[in-house]
Amino acid sequence: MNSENLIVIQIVLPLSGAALCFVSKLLKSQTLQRLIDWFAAFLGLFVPLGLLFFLYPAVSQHPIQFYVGNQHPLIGIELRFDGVSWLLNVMGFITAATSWLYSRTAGPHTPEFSALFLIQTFALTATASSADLFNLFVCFEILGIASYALTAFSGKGRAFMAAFSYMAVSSTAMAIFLIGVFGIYRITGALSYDGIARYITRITTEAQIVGLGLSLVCIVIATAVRVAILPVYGWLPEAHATAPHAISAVLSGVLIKVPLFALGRFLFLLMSNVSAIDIVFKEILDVLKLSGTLTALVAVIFALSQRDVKRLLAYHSISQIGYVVSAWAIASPMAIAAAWMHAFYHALFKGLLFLSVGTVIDASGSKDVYTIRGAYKVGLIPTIAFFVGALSISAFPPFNGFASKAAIFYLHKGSWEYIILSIASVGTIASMIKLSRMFIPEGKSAKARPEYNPNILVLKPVTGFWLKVSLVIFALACVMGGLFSKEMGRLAGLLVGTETNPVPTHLFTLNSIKGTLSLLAQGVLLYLFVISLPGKYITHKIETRQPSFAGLLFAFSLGIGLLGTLVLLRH
Amino acid sequence: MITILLLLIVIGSTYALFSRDLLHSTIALSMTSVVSALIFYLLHAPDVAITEAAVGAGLSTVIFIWIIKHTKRSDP
Amino acid sequence: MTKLMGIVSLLLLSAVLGPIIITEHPWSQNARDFLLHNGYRDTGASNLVSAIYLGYRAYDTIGETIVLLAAVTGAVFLIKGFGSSHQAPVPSYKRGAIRTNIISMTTGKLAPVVMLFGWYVMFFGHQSPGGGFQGGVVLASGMLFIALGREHHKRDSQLTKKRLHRIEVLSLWLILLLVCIPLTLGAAILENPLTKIGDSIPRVIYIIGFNMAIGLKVGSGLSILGLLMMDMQHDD
Amino acid sequence: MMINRILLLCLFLLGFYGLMVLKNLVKKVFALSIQNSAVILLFIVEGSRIGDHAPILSEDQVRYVDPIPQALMLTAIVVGICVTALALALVYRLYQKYESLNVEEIQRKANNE
Repeated sequence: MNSENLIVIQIVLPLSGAALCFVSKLLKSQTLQRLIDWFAAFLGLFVPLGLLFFLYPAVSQHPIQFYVGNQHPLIGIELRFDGVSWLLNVMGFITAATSWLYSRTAGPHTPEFSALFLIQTFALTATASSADLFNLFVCFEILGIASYALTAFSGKGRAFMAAFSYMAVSSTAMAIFLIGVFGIYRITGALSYDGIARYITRITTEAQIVGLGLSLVCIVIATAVRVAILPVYGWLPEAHATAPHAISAVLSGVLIKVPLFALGRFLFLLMSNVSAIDIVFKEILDVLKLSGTLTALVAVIFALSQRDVKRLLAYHSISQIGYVVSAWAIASPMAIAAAWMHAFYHALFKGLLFLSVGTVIDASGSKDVYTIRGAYKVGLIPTIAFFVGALSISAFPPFNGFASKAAIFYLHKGSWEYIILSIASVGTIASMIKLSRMFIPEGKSAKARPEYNPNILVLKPVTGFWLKVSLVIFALACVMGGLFSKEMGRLAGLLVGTETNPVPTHLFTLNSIKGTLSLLAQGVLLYLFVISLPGKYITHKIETRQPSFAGLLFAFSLGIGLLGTLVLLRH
Repeated sequence: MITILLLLIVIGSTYALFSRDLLHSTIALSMTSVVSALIFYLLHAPDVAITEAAVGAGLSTVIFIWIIKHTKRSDP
Repeated sequence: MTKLMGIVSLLLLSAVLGPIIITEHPWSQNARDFLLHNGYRDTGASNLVSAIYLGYRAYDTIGETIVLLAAVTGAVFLIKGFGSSHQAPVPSYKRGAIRTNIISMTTGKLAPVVMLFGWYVMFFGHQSPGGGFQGGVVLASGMLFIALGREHHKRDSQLTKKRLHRIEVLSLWLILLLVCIPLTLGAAILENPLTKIGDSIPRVIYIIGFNMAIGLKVGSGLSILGLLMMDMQHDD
Repeated sequence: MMINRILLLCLFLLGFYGLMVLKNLVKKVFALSIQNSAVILLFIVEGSRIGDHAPILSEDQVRYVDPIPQALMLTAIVVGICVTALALALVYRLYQKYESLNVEEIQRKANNE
């Protein structure tokens, strides 16, 4: 069983899990149905994690590049399983497996849910290792269809509207992606990255350069919609806030990152050999770096002004993906390793936050951060889980957020992004303080507060074995990630192909602790400002801004117009 | 020849989008898929012609008429 | 206001998409010439589109079938809803009383012809235009014709949705089996296994097998969706 | 020919404009499927410039059309119809809950829920 078959088996396994779930849908008896669902999830989510450890030795030497079914390179579909895909699969399977465990007690139990969940995982692994343009289009479509259907599973009216606007924006983006594929295939005659890269070195005429440059712009902006950075993130808050909690964890944790690294594989491979359109790549990456940094700041401001708890967390996902994109766009191997580390750690602590806050919401019935009080009554594990997640997202030393954010700040040393990203992390701390208001006991202080409302919600401790197991797994992963961040950094660096460890060596020194404390102080100050009267006026104005459907598409055309004119002005 | 048919498709689509009665726009849309199936046949793409005819004219018309039956037929 | 936004975005889009679509570029021919010479030798299918669709790029077709599976599952689950579809007030005239004899007669007689055409398109996908997916869609419309053709009350006896669900799951497992069979013969996944056995068995059988499995899968999936949409009044 | 490509660009822009400006949800789904068919037409019209025979191998030596865009567009048509089916299922549930097909009305009702 050589490693090529192992890779395709690892992709097909979640698919066979989904097929098993469909078999369980036909059965009558409940116990048999649940048994087969469990076996399907074991086969589709946990076995591939094991396969990954078999694949590690082969991947760490050299990337495995082959054509599915040994077909001819000119026509066949190229798969490239290198270090980055191994890392993406680790992130994808861990987050999916743990969120699926959470859904055994809290989330939807129907076999269709598990089947679509496993199809979504199949799409994640397929996107992580696909190296063919049209295959990337098909994987994005499977990813999209599965997440529209899963978002609508929560049954709420807003979820259907959110799923519809997400579907409209990304199927327009996919149509423009196809036009990009058309532009590239027409000139290069090949669809696999290898063929395109080989042909790009031979283009000379001006018309070909403009045609290829604009097709690249189409492909980049279509992927940017799925990654939800600055101009085109409008669909994400509504979709992640109304989806079931397990799905919000996977959507925020993995689904907005895998397209970014899949686009990275395409762009970085094409940039590796010198060609006439290298300037276009540089421009696109500069614009992405700028938009990633601004996303981190703008999304935190929106997050600070939300009343709905899950929308606050959804805006946080956009700001954290802004960090990842600003690091990824530097395109050096160390930058990719740092971007992956933050993406993986974000998947862990964002999953933790979504699941623990989701438990509190289900127990209390309300989603408003100002009315929920005494959330600690929900139980010891969800409370600890929430605080572990909140501390790691605000980058406190022992937890994993500290290491990965330090890695990203180390990359941006001495540039203007450093300042903007640190302002954004101050905003993160402030919004986490705002979020932890839920855990204040209802005592006198709550009654004195003006917006005290009579029907304080009586919170009962939450039962559910698998709910607690998933929260414990995520919390442990966050703590271990923080403590062993150096080894994780070396692993990521080795797999991406750089000796330098993205995690800076002076991690736990005195001045980094001092830096964190100063950030904390500014965070508290910002929080006090948000609570004060002018702050409340501004946040109310931001929060009640109507998300218009036409606005989403207008932002999309602005994005594509900006990138396109950049390329056109050059030639 | 292809240009005339493409012009027909553009006109059919504009009528489908801006007509008041959704049933008329469904029929206009299935007309455009039949014409595009004809274009595929003329351009020596029989596979795509069968698919476009079966899906465009057959399936999407059925689905659109079902949604009109269960929601409103007139636009504003 | 949105009209203004619409016009501005049209200008932006035409500035970007225009040069890609409108400028004249010579279409690259190396893919076509390669297929001309050894398309038949590799896959055994004389219809080059089927050779690509099920031979060289079969991985895309698997992905496409999964897209259809996810969409049909999601749509059926949404339409059936959480049991709430029955509360929708169904006025009496919608209960199929309007199905006159003409419809029952014509669709009843036409159904076998459509089904026959569907099976033909599915089976001869490798030589004549057609293939798994087109055959499946024609089969699904044939099933709807059968459902329309019978009188209103007798329709549910044969075409219970349970049997269609079973066909759908069976064909999904058939596709997975076809994907993994080459492993047993030492070939890579999705590689034509018959190349390993030598030239005694024509290679095109692997493509015909795929055509059948995908045709059954698409046909049963879309029939379930169509039947659900047709008789919204009473589910099984 | 140039005029064909200009018409295809207009068809795509029509779909985008319709998706953005029209208020009725079902019409937005129309616009989605128009966009999709515009891209499919583009691939096939451009792909069949280099030959004048359908890509089915026969004995006589003739210039065949490029089969690859046709194989790709089979998948794109399937994806288009799947997105349409799922979108209309969502529209059906939205109509059941909010009794309206107007996007702004639905968003207003959803926000003050």
